[in-house]
Amino acid sequence: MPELMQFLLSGVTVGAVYALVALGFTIIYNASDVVNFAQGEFVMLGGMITVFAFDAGLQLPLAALIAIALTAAIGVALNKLAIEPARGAPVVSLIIITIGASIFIRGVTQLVFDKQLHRFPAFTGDEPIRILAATILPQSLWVIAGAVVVFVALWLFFTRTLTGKAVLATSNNRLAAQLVGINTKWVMTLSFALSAAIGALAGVLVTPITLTSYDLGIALALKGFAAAMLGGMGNPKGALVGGLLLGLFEALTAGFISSQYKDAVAFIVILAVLFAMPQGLFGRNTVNRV
Amino acid sequence: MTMRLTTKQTTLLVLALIIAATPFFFPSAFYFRVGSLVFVNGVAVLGIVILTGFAGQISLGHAGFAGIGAYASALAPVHLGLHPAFAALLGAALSALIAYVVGRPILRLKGYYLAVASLGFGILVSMVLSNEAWLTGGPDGIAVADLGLRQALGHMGLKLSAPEFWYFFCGLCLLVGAWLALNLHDSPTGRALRALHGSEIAASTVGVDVPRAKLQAFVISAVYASASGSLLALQNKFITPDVAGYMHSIELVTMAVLGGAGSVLGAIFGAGILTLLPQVLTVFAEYEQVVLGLVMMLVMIFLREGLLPSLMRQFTGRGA
Amino acid sequence: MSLLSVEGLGIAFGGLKAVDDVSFSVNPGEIVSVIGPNGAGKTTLFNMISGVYMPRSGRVRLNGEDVTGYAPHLLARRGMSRTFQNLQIFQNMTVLENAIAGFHLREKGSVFADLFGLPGSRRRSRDARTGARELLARVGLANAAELEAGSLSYGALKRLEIARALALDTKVLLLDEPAAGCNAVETEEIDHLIAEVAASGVAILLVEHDMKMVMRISNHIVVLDHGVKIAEGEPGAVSRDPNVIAAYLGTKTEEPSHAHG
Amino acid sequence: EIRIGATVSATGPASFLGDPEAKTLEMLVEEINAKGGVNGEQLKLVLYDDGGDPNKARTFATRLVEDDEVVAIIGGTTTGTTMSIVPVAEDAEVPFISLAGAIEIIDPVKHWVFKTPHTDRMACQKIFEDMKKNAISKIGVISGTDGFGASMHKQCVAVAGDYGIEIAADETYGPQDADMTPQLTNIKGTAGVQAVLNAGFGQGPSIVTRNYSQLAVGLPLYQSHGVASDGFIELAGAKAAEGVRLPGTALLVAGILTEGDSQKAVVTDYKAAYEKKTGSAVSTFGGYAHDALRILVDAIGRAGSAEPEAIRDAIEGTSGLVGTTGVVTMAADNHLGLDLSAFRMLEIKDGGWTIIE
Amino acid sequence: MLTVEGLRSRYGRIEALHGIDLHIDSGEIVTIVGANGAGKTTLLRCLSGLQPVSAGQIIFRGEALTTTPAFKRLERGLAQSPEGRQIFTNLTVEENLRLGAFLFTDDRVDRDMENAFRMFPILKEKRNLAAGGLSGGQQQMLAIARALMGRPSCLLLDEPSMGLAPILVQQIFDVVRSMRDLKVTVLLVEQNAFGALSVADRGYVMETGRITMEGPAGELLADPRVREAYLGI
Ligand SMILES: Nc1ncnc2c1ncn2[C@@H]1O[C@H](COP(=O)(O)OP(=O)(O)OP(=O)(O)O)[C@@H](O)[C@H]1O
Ligand SMILES: Nc1ncnc2c1ncn2[C@@H]1O[C@H](COP(=O)(O)OP(=O)(O)OP(=O)(O)O)[C@@H](O)[C@H]1O
Ligand SMILES: [Mg+2]
Ligand SMILES: [Mg+2]
Repeated sequence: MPELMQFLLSGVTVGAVYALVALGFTIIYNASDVVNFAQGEFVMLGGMITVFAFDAGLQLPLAALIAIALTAAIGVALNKLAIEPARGAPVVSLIIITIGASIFIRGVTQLVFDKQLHRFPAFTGDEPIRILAATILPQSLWVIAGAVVVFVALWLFFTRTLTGKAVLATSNNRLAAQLVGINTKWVMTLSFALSAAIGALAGVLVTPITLTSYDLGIALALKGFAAAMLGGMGNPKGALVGGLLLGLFEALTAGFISSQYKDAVAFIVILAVLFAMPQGLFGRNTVNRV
Repeated sequence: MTMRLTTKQTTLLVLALIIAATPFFFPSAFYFRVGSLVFVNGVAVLGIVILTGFAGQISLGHAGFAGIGAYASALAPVHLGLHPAFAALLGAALSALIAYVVGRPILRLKGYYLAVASLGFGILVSMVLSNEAWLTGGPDGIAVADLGLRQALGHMGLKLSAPEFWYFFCGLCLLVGAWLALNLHDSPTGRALRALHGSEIAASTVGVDVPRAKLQAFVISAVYASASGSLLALQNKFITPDVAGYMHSIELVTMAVLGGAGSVLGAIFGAGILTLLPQVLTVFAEYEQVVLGLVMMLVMIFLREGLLPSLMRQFTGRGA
Repeated sequence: MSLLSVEGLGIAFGGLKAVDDVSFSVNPGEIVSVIGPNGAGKTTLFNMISGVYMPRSGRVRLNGEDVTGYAPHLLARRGMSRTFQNLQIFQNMTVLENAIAGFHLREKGSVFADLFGLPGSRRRSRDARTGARELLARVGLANAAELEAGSLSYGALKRLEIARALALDTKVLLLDEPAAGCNAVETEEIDHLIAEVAASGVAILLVEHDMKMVMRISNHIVVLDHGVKIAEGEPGAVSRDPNVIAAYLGTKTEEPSHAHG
Repeated sequence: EIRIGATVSATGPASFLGDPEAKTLEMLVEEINAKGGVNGEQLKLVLYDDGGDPNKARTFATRLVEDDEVVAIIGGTTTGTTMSIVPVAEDAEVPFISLAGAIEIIDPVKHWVFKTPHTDRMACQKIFEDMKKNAISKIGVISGTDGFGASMHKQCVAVAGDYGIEIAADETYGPQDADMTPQLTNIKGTAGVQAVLNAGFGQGPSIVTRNYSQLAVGLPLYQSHGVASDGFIELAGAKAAEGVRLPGTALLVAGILTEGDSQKAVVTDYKAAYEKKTGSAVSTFGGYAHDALRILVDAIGRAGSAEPEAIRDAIEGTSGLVGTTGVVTMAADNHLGLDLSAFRMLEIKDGGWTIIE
Repeated sequence: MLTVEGLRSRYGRIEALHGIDLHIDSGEIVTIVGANGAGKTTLLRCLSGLQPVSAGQIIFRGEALTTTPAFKRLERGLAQSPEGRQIFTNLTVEENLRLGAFLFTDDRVDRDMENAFRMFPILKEKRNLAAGGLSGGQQQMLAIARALMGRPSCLLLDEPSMGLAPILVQQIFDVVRSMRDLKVTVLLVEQNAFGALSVADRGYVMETGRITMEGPAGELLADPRVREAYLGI
């Protein structure tokens, strides 16, 4: 069935986009238990800054690098100016802060840049690649590769490095983390820088496919959030698998059932999964003895 | 008699005074319109106070119930021949029923997992509202019948313009809603909700049926949201699926948290601020989003319990 | 017939048998202590009895009724309450409200009565409030009633938990290390409180590492080690049991000997 | 001073439409005032951004009539916002010129309500005419689920029969979707489909176009007037967009209009002024705002008064007014005043627009 | 080694410490006894930097520590086993211990960990399990072991014997005693006043935010007021 193959390729393409966004959530979440609703804006910034740097005549790789660095800096600023001062606030307050931040970033972007749609050329052309009677754009392969690389890097970071453990310790028990000598402020700074950089990288990779504009962040953040929860928040494996699954559900539903209700079906599947596994597919099962 | 009772009475008194007195400063009907929107949002936000402030459960899909209330008010008069007022009641009943059915499975989830599940529910509702155009008119919306109460009052000699009528009517609804929420706060049920917010396991060992209590909070808050949606639809005489949208859900939660999710007056205050802000910010429309984002961040950073409770604490040394 | 009886209770986490085939019973007015080394399975046993964990094997009977695996609130309705080793305080409420919450079963009514503030609902709230104040006085927290619960010291929270558990119309009370974090004098106060409650006909199951206290107030002692019951009997007999001394008590050099009994 | 009110969706999901509208209104009012205003009076534009929220739009409309005391309202970027402004305008008896597409806005005619864009139905008719000309009778439709796409979809389904066209495949996509290949694969796989029509605006149509070329569907692809801007070719990529047809306005092809074209002067002027002022390309939507203001100013001029009632009557009497969308002639039973001839069938060739009539 | 002068600290508007003066010499074992709510935990939190100080000074090895952030104090040699254990419940036992030595990457980390396992064999058994699953007493052992992993020169213990079986209580006091040989200074807060005063060199008695008595441990142990109020004799 060539259709099925095409649906799968589409699902993987979209899924990889979601996975990249979801992976961006993991670090900040792991450091602070906060789902950063401004993550979508990092993706948007990655795309927008690259577009404008590229249009200003820079080489694409250089433009992308600048975008990632700038976005990371913005992430750090967000932490220093908004998250760090609110330390100890309840999680809902932190959610509102990140939503506020996302509105703010959107507002500034629209002033600094514009409200138009933009894109820059795909890295390796637009000639579709044929796989078993179906096709995929080369840029999709870049996105998929990006998701896999980020996943592996994060997985190694959290399982193999002491810094990764320090990040986990910080969210698990901030007081105790300080007692063992972890500079929790620095951990937070690092986490925001990394998360923002991953977001920006996602933006750079996906813009040739999805296009970008100042208000692209909300939709991506929502889907990325859903994907991350499906997989289990905080686990890079969950983000990758959750993203890919979500993309596949959508594509298969659009292909076989109804394109109108593809998002609905995707959400129903998420609800069903959470019903059976309240922590998502790979979520950590927190043990809290009483 | 006790401290608590006075808190409740003061809250209601303050609210009633605000509703009754501010119109004296209104230079035009536009202000009545904005005021009534504050109250409409306030009603929905009270639901969030009960669900999030009392019981500690996050919902990012509550606008879905507002959508159900709004569309019930729009559709039932046309298809079932109901009077709009009964249509709104039907909407509330329907919302309660749906909340009851949906709440059971999703309230087993905690924190962000609950957030994403409720988000999914909200999206589902708004998707149905915009996809089933044959019934709902699709994304472009649908007209809503007139409530008729204003005319009825007119016949009885109380002549109000539409904005005036809606201002006072919504104000009254808000007062009733606030009264109920305040009653709940210090009642056994309210304490059970706040207890499970603190520790589910301890709540259940003192005999609180935790799933049931959560469900009660969810259903009650759904009815509030539904009522708010109905009021909006009836007042605007026109409704679009935006009422059920994700942004509206977020807005409701933001209003509650900004004002102080645990406090009835605080949350209404939050609804007021967020409803008025866009009207104030029109002077620098370009910067509206920037300012809105900044306000949200600054309030949460410097007044982390929400505007009102934090300010009260500043003045009196204790929370509201 | 005993009020609470536990028959062959067992549970495992991963490969570990945390509790294995434990049986005993508690009568009204009796204080039964469960002792044993850290990790012996005492808290786990409590968690199974009180419906927090589902036992893998065995039965829990309350007043003859099989209540194995019942949710905690169902057990509460049947007169069981407990305190926690890892404190479970309603941090978002005042001390008084924490205690009132203990009266939930007695004060609860229909949601509608509560929403509309009907007289019945108000009266029940008032009664609970009065009862709660009395209880706080009993555990020595009368002055802290209006404070936020989060601001109490550890020992005070411990006592607040006891007050909350007593608020239920308790028939069986499970206390998990009630005296942890209290000094000798405070411990003695808790002793008296427990003895008093038992004297009123409540069956008490106690986990405690303070041997002075255990020896002083227990009618019967059950000793666990590695999830298995290794000894059982009168305080005097148990404390002389060489197995118990080896596994749990050690040679006592730190305790002032004259403080015994 | 004559106060004119406007509420458009300069931000939010419809900012793609509302942003050029807002900029156009500001630019033109400035221009008109610089030239001495209307009837010797300066215009004052009170402009609000409703963010695409119908509820907000209604509040702003109330504010315009109650607080700002404007003599007329322009706006309602989307049908949803328009429909919630309508009752306010009707109640307050203030003329209202909408910038949204749906036919319901002016059909049935409402005393105080006008609009400038062609209706969605007209876009469908124009496209179907062209299909008929090319002997196409069985098509696949893919539309966005937003207001624009859904509304146009509805109209196209309604009039397809008139042109003997059968819609054999019917798919949708969300406004922010990243890949439409499953839907297009299904359309491609539907037996007998001779052409595909995409109703939508924003990034959707660009992605559809790119996916369409990726899948090598090989059938004619029709887009709607929702994508009519130069940006579309750039976003979709000139190669993928090659051969795409759509009903557009004169504005889009200002440069290649014949010298005799009645709209040439108007569109060329507007295009030049807009692009100079904002640095971005004109779009059909800015044109709608342009026409609305022109109609209003023309009416105030003819009425010789800034009384709402007089303005309304004058708007209804608009005749032969050359706008960017077409030549407008209103009547008591026609509050739009455009016909199909205002649309031009365009095709993208070699990365640029050509007129194919 | 550690000197505290006029230390005050508050929770919001309520002051919990009203000017504490105390000093500990190098290698000394000092204990603080006091009733529930006396402010012992608050004092230790001030020392380890978890709690802001509103007035007064903390001087550690000749340097002012008062405003040093908490995470830098371990670098200076100050480790705490806090009240409520505060272990990393989502991490494994081994990860908890490894993080205790967060500042170090040398080989000694492994040796220290082996020592910890020798001290508390149960931790070795559970090394790969999430620490949140441990029993109360096991968590307490982990908290103490983790503090030791930080190679402190001064160890702050907040009720280390709480929740431990008698046999382990003895062991904990043995550990405290052994600190003397390792030249580690210990500040011990205990409800088991008898045990604490038996191992300590000196002791302080705290009541509602003030030091009310101090002296050599033996003297305090013999003091009738102490015996009545804290030993229950
Ligand atoms: N949820 C769980 N997950 C994993 N292991 C568990 C869990 N609950 C208990 N255990 C294990 O079961 C054993 C018994 O634990 P329990 O808490 O019952 O001991 P305890 O007798 O109460 O000890 P303590 O005196 O230290 O409180 C321990 O080894 C513990 O690690
Ligand atoms: N987070 C807090 N907010 C407000 N007050 C607090 C807080 N924590 C402690 N207190 C108050 O500070 C005082 C000292 O408490 P602290 O915990 O230091 O006592 P403690 O001596 O350690 O008691 P315990 O032996 O019970 O642990 C007490 O009155 C307590 O109520
Ligand atoms: Mg235990
Ligand atoms: Mg303490």
